[in-house]
Amino acid sequence: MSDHAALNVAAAGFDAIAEEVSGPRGAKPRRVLSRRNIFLYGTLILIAVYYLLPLYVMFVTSLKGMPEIRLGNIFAPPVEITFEPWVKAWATACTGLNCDGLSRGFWNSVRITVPSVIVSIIIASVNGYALANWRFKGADIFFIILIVGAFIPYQVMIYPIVIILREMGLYGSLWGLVIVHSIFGMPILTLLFRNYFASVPEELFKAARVDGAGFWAIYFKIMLPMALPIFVVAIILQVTGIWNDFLFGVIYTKPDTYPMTVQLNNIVNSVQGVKEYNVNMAATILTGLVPLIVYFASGRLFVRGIAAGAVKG
Amino acid sequence: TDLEVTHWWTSGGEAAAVSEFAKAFNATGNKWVDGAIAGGGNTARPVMISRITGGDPMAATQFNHGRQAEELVEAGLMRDLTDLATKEKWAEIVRPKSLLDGCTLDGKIYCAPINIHSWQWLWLSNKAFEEAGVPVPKNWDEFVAAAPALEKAGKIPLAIGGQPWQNSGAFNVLIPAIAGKDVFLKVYQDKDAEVAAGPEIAKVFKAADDARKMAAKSNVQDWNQATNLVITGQAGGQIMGDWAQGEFQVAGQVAGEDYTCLPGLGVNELISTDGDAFYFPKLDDPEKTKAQEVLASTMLNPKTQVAFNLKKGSVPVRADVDLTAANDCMKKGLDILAKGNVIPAVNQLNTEDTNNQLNDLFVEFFKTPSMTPEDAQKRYADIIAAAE
Amino acid sequence: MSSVSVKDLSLNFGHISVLKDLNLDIAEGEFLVLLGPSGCGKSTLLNCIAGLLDISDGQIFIKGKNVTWEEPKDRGIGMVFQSYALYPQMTVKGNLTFGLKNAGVAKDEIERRVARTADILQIQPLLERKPSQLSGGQRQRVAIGRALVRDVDVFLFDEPLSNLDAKLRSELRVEIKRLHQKLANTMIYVTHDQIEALTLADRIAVMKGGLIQQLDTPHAIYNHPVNRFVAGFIGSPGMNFLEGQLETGAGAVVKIGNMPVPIDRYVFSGSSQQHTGATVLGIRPEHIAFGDGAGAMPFSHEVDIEIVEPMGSDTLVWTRLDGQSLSFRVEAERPLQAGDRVRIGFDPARASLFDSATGNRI
Amino acid sequence: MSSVSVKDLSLNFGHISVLKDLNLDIAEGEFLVLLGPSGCGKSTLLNCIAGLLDISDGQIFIKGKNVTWEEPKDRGIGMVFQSYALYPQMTVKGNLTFGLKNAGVAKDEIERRVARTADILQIQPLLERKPSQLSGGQRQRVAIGRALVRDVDVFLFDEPLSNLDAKLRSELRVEIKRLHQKLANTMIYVTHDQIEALTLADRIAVMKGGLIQQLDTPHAIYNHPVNRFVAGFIGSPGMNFLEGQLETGAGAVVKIGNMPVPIDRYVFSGSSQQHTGATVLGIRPEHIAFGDGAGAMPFSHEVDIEIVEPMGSDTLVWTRLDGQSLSFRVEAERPLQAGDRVRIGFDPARASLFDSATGNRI
Amino acid sequence: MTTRQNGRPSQLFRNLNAKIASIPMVLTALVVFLGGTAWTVLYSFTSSKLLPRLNFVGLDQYERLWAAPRWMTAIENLAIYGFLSLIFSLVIGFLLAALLDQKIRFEDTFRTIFLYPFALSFIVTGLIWQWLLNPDFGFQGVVRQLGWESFTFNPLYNAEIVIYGILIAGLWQGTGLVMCLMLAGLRGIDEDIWKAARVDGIPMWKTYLFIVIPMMRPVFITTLVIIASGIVRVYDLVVAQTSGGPGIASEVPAKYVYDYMFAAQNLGQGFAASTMMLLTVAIVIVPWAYFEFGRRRHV
Ligand SMILES: Nc1ncnc2c1ncn2[C@@H]1O[C@H](COP(=O)(O)OP(=O)(O)OP(=O)(O)O)[C@@H](O)[C@H]1O
Ligand SMILES: Nc1ncnc2c1ncn2[C@@H]1O[C@H](COP(=O)(O)OP(=O)(O)OP(=O)(O)O)[C@@H](O)[C@H]1O
Ligand SMILES: [Mg+2]
Ligand SMILES: [Mg+2]
Repeated sequence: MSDHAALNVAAAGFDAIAEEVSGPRGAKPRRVLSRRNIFLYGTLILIAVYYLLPLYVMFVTSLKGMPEIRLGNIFAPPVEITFEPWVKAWATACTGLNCDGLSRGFWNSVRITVPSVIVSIIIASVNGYALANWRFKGADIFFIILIVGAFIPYQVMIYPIVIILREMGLYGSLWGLVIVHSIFGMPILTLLFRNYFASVPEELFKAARVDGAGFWAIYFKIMLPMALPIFVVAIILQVTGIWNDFLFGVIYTKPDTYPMTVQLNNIVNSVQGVKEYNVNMAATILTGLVPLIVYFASGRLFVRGIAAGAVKG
Repeated sequence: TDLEVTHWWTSGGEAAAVSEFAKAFNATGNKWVDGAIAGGGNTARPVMISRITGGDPMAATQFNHGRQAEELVEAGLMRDLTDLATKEKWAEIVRPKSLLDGCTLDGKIYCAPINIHSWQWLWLSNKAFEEAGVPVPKNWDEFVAAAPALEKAGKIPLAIGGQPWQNSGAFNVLIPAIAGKDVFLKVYQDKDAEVAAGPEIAKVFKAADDARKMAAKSNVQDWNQATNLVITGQAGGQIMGDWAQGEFQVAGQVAGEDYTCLPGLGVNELISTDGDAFYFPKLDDPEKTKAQEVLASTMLNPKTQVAFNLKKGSVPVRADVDLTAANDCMKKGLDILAKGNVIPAVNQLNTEDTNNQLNDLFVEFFKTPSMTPEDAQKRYADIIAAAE
Repeated sequence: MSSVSVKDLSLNFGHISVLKDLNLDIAEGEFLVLLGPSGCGKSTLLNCIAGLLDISDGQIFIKGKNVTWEEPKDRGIGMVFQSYALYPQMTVKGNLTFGLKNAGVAKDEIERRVARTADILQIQPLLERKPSQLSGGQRQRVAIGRALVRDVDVFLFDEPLSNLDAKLRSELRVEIKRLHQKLANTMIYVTHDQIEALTLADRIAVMKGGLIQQLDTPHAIYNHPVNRFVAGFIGSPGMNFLEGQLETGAGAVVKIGNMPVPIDRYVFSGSSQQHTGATVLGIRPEHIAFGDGAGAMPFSHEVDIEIVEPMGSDTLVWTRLDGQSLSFRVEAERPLQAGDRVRIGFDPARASLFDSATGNRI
Repeated sequence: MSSVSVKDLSLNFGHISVLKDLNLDIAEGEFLVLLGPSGCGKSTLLNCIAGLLDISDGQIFIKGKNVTWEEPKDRGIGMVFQSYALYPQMTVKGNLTFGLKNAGVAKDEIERRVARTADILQIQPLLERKPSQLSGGQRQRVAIGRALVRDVDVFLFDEPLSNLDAKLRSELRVEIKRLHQKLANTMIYVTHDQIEALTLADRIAVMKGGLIQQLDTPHAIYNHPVNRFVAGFIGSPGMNFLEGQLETGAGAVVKIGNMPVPIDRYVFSGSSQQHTGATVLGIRPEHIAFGDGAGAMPFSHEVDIEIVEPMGSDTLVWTRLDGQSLSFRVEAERPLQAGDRVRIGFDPARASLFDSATGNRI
Repeated sequence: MTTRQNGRPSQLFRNLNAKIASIPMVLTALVVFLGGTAWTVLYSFTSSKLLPRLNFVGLDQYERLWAAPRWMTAIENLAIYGFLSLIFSLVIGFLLAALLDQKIRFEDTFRTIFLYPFALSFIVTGLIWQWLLNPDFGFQGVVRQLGWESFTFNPLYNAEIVIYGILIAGLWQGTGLVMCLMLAGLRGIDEDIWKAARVDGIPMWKTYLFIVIPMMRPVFITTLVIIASGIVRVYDLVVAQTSGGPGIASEVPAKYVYDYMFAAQNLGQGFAASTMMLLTVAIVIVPWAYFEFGRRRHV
């Protein structure tokens, strides 16, 4: 070290020594109960309570007997826990002559949801990929129509779709329903995938083309393996969306194949005397369980995927 | 053979009645696949229509007969039951004749009427009046007069569910009761807007105004929840069709003892002949087509008719059955029917479109205290004027 | 036969014309650098040659074959991208073999080529790694390997070094040069770094606004830029430009302020008679003499030093001449300080003169 | 009194210790450059000084005041960020005044300061534009303006030029230097570009792995690097390193292969006697003589030219000595070609010797 | 143009695979969305009842539509609900995101709590809130049980405020997603901007308000599209919670469409109503979509 520098250090050292005794040192102290923290966590906890309250009430109610519900407070925990409403909701609640609760609908829902999710995501991801990377002439027009289509109330489309499916001879089959779900999932999913693939460096795509990969090879070998986050988002959105669907489920299926939501509707709306709130709540929770589990299990991936795909307009 | 039958009968009494059909049909060696859709006709009908037009029809489906299924029949989607009807002589056994007329288009029969329903009933809770310390009313006016006492006792004088059809239904019951059969026919059959705007109907609106005041506190949606209020004595009465009787029955109540029924609101003892009917969409499968016939004839079978209608609270469509098991109220109805004091059903006179407009109007009227009867009447007359 | 040849190439994006009637011939084994500022169309031109962009007009020949409408894979090219563009989910080996597998090359042939490529680039130990496990320089090497393994005649490089830090950049630059000497393939190399261009190129095409401004050897471009843009773009520290008046006649001079710079030894590109009036004199910092040698120069003057920039190996000194900023280079050891007054001079024969209005060399 | 003083500063991110017991004193008006490879903790140190990161241990003084726990705005600093970090939806003027308005500075005072700042940086014509309407260089100037307008004593720059192209970078470098001469504020400047460091700094702190390796003037760092890391990091083209054996005794030599390089004129930092064995000899390319002068050097040898890299102003030539790569610089005009055999030589007094094991200077 | 004859292949077959792969999208866009819409518009000029029939009646259906008090109520409700739900979702969603962005502990937990309602369908949401807002068992009942007899919070049975009751449920369900989008947006903001603002001494709220929010424009737009498309289609929630009641106080356009198409068996009227909805959407969306997706190209 040169002398010049050494001198500087020495001189500065003297100044500092005096201050060192009194002045603050090290990390700025952070009180756990600072005003900021109290405000921050207080607010968060309050809001969290608000968001959790309905779930709590549903759960508590589903464990009570009807007399307790009629007399008691909806927020009070059950005095006497009974699982009967759950059993009834799952296995014995009646709609018309069918008294097997939601149980049958569960597997129907699975049978509907799985192929619908798969097909709709495949279609949308290929669309998004074609739009983002292969921009052929006029592609954007179709995309705009698709986006505007996201605003069309489903009900309006029931008739045209009935006609289209009838003409295709698919009405009433599982594949008809899969197509319907693919159609209505297409706008948002395509938007997600398109944005995501547009954010993949274009050079990668070019490199693959120079390497002689065609449309499908690039899709399967290059794009798909990189699109995991956005696939997670798409799967979550579709699983919940399709699982929760009532309208198409009821119109495009038969009693044997009614999804859970239709049976939920039947249980909740088949009022026999008084409303059995406890059974309704149990049925509601049971129906919502799959999407809820999906969310609780993959919330973190969802946020990451959203960040990757949705935000870039 | 399995036949899928769709309907929207999911309340306690209704479900019990349907099971009679199913039992009878299953006894023929076929199988009834129940396709109940809860939430009432408005939820179920789009499903039925979509499936029929979509080319994946069920084997049989409930419709209110009348004009609801007309276009489906015209489009050739429904099965012609004329052969069966001739063979089983429906024309002779079904009464009143208007029921079969509702199923007939161009001389062909397309549906099987299964019951006679009438709307014009006031159901009263004896317990409620007892607790309020007033005698059980004998007619509408007494009922209105008793309302303050009921209210004082902490009861809802009149229970009406929030669904639109219940509100317009109550009004349509008030018309023949307050203004008489002629006015009713002028308005709904002849679509006479002048009468609709006239003083007779104004009186009906006055009564409806009373009704909505009495019903101000009823916070339920479904008709059977409203009925339940009467059954439990929380409400004084309810204007509802005879199907309400099924609920009283399921609750183990006895007519005359626990509850009182006043046909025609105790003023004009008239009843309408609404009814339910089953339609049979055309199917490709010949097995099923054959089974459809079995189902139709099962439904009209005398034994099934009795069993079904007793549970449903309605009147059988055939006169040649034994109804000794019928209760007090049903007997009253049968009496009136025998006397011929019948009026056509509103459903048969109006298109669903008009009915729906009436629903909109009356649900608004009943739930909007600030809407004057005069305003409502003006809109009422407009709807009648525009109706086909 | 030229290896790559571009005829009257035009390319528009919508209404924006990015390349305009461009012509370019590249000889077999030549190392051509496309140099120019950002947005001038270098990448676009490269992409046209590679077949990654559909051209609007013109033709492209590779090895004499018209490939204007061929697919990229059928053009016999290999390409290396700025961001490496390695397939992130494949191993290095997967990256190298992806194209070969697509082309249906036999298995043992693939192995052979991978081995040879890995050997040339010394990436054998990396073959099983994923790109994310590689350093920047290693990634770049793999990217080159991916082009190499395809066994093609023409290599296209799109700013392959610009994502690397200075140290690595200069190392890899040497490696690319070695590679070219070894393979003797045709290489087209895009950069906006003039040092890369000068060190690597056999010829440089300087581009601006979709046009080739000058296509020549590095030496010619450095010493005889055809216009002020090329002159300013090439060379770091940059050429000094002094505004002045050209006065021809007996003893032609450029007057910088009121200082006459005699230019009788300057070689005009056309005839000097054609030019008079506003002229820019360009002189590179290293062509300005200082101290003892300065007085001997045809032009010399005393100036005040404003800023001294030691750059390690040598020092750049900033001063003013007639109020116009001027820099010159001295050895690192000279003890100079801001405020010193020194004499500088230069030989106008080494300068370039440009027309003030058009910027063209005169 | 020192302007900025950092005492025993430590900073951990969780369990990762990024800065370790760091000490630094910066004099009033000094231009200090923090130089080091990516990830060495330069930005972290700067952020600690600015108060943007909570330190784990130690103290920070600015103008003698202990500011360890102060908010950034109260430290009397201005900061310029690599990505400019301009507020994109505000005009340039808005960007300049937003902080002042918040601090409640009077209106006419704001106007005065904006006018002065705009004047210094020559951005008056840009005041009403949005950042998106500015070029990179203009944005950078505005970013500097935002720090300037705060009227502070200490400026912190975090790689302010690294997003710009080479041309602009060298221009703005000069501007920053001018600015410092004009304002005479204390400036702390982070970069990983050694040219910037050498040209701008009064003193350079070379960092690596959260530690300051050497803190000294550019000249000292360039010519007397304390270890091999510093030696290699500074200088472009980089220093040549030749592995050899130090043999002391009568006429100390470093044996490169079997070539003895006499180092009797080399000034050891400690005593030469302490060292024998594996040693690295570092010599900068510009300190290698070539041709006529080479023979006169204490060490000289004949070598084959491998690669010639013309860089415009001069040319870099690559060769090998004892199989080890070696580069040297010659003037641009020398007509050299790969394959030529030439004699080179150097004066070991200008070389640096490092211990092979520790890398430290001996 | 000699080169044109030089074997430029037909444009139709370039990128053929891409075009083939896009067939589902093209069919959906053209046949379902465009075709379905055109079909709907066409039949809105007819007097179709249960089945679509081409007996044209001109603008009759529209005249009737705009004379219908229920339609007007529905429009008004949608306007109130749409406006408030847009504002509140954005504000609440952003505030939640901003809170979560403060480097807090348990961020994952809080985020999951705010997001989970989004997993539930509107039907379920409607049912829960119907129950919570039930005057006898719900909030009102509970508060009254605690002794405050005159407490009234009865939105679902009060025609004046019923739409706010629906809004509460809608916000509960939807803000989580908005929060997620906003959080992603916030995380995308250059860290240096925050530092610059801190050095400038700008308080946190001002930084958010004047610097960060304007920078998040694209996120807000994406969010807006998602919320808005949900609002226009709101149906299930209303049906589950109030069935449009009390009276017709909580009717919405989508329900009007549905009821007229299926319950009233007046397809023409339903189609006219949906055409009006589409028209409104198109006026707002098409120019935006064109601007946002049509012109900009990613390089
Ligand atoms: N897809 C595109 N659509 C419209 N304009 C484009 C597109 N791609 C490039 N351009 C424009 O074409 C011009 C040339 O772009 P190009 O990428 O070739 O520049 P470049 O010389 O490679 O620049 P850089 O050094 O920054 O890579 C630019 O002005 C750019 O804006
Ligand atoms: N928030 C953080 N959490 C954990 N580690 C961090 C964080 N910020 C920086 N680091 C680590 O601290 C080290 C120093 O980072 P710093 O940003 O100071 O490097 P730098 O010298 O500025 O590098 P560059 O030249 O790339 O900007 C790096 O290893 C980095 O990974
Ligand atoms: Mg480029
Ligand atoms: Mg940094």
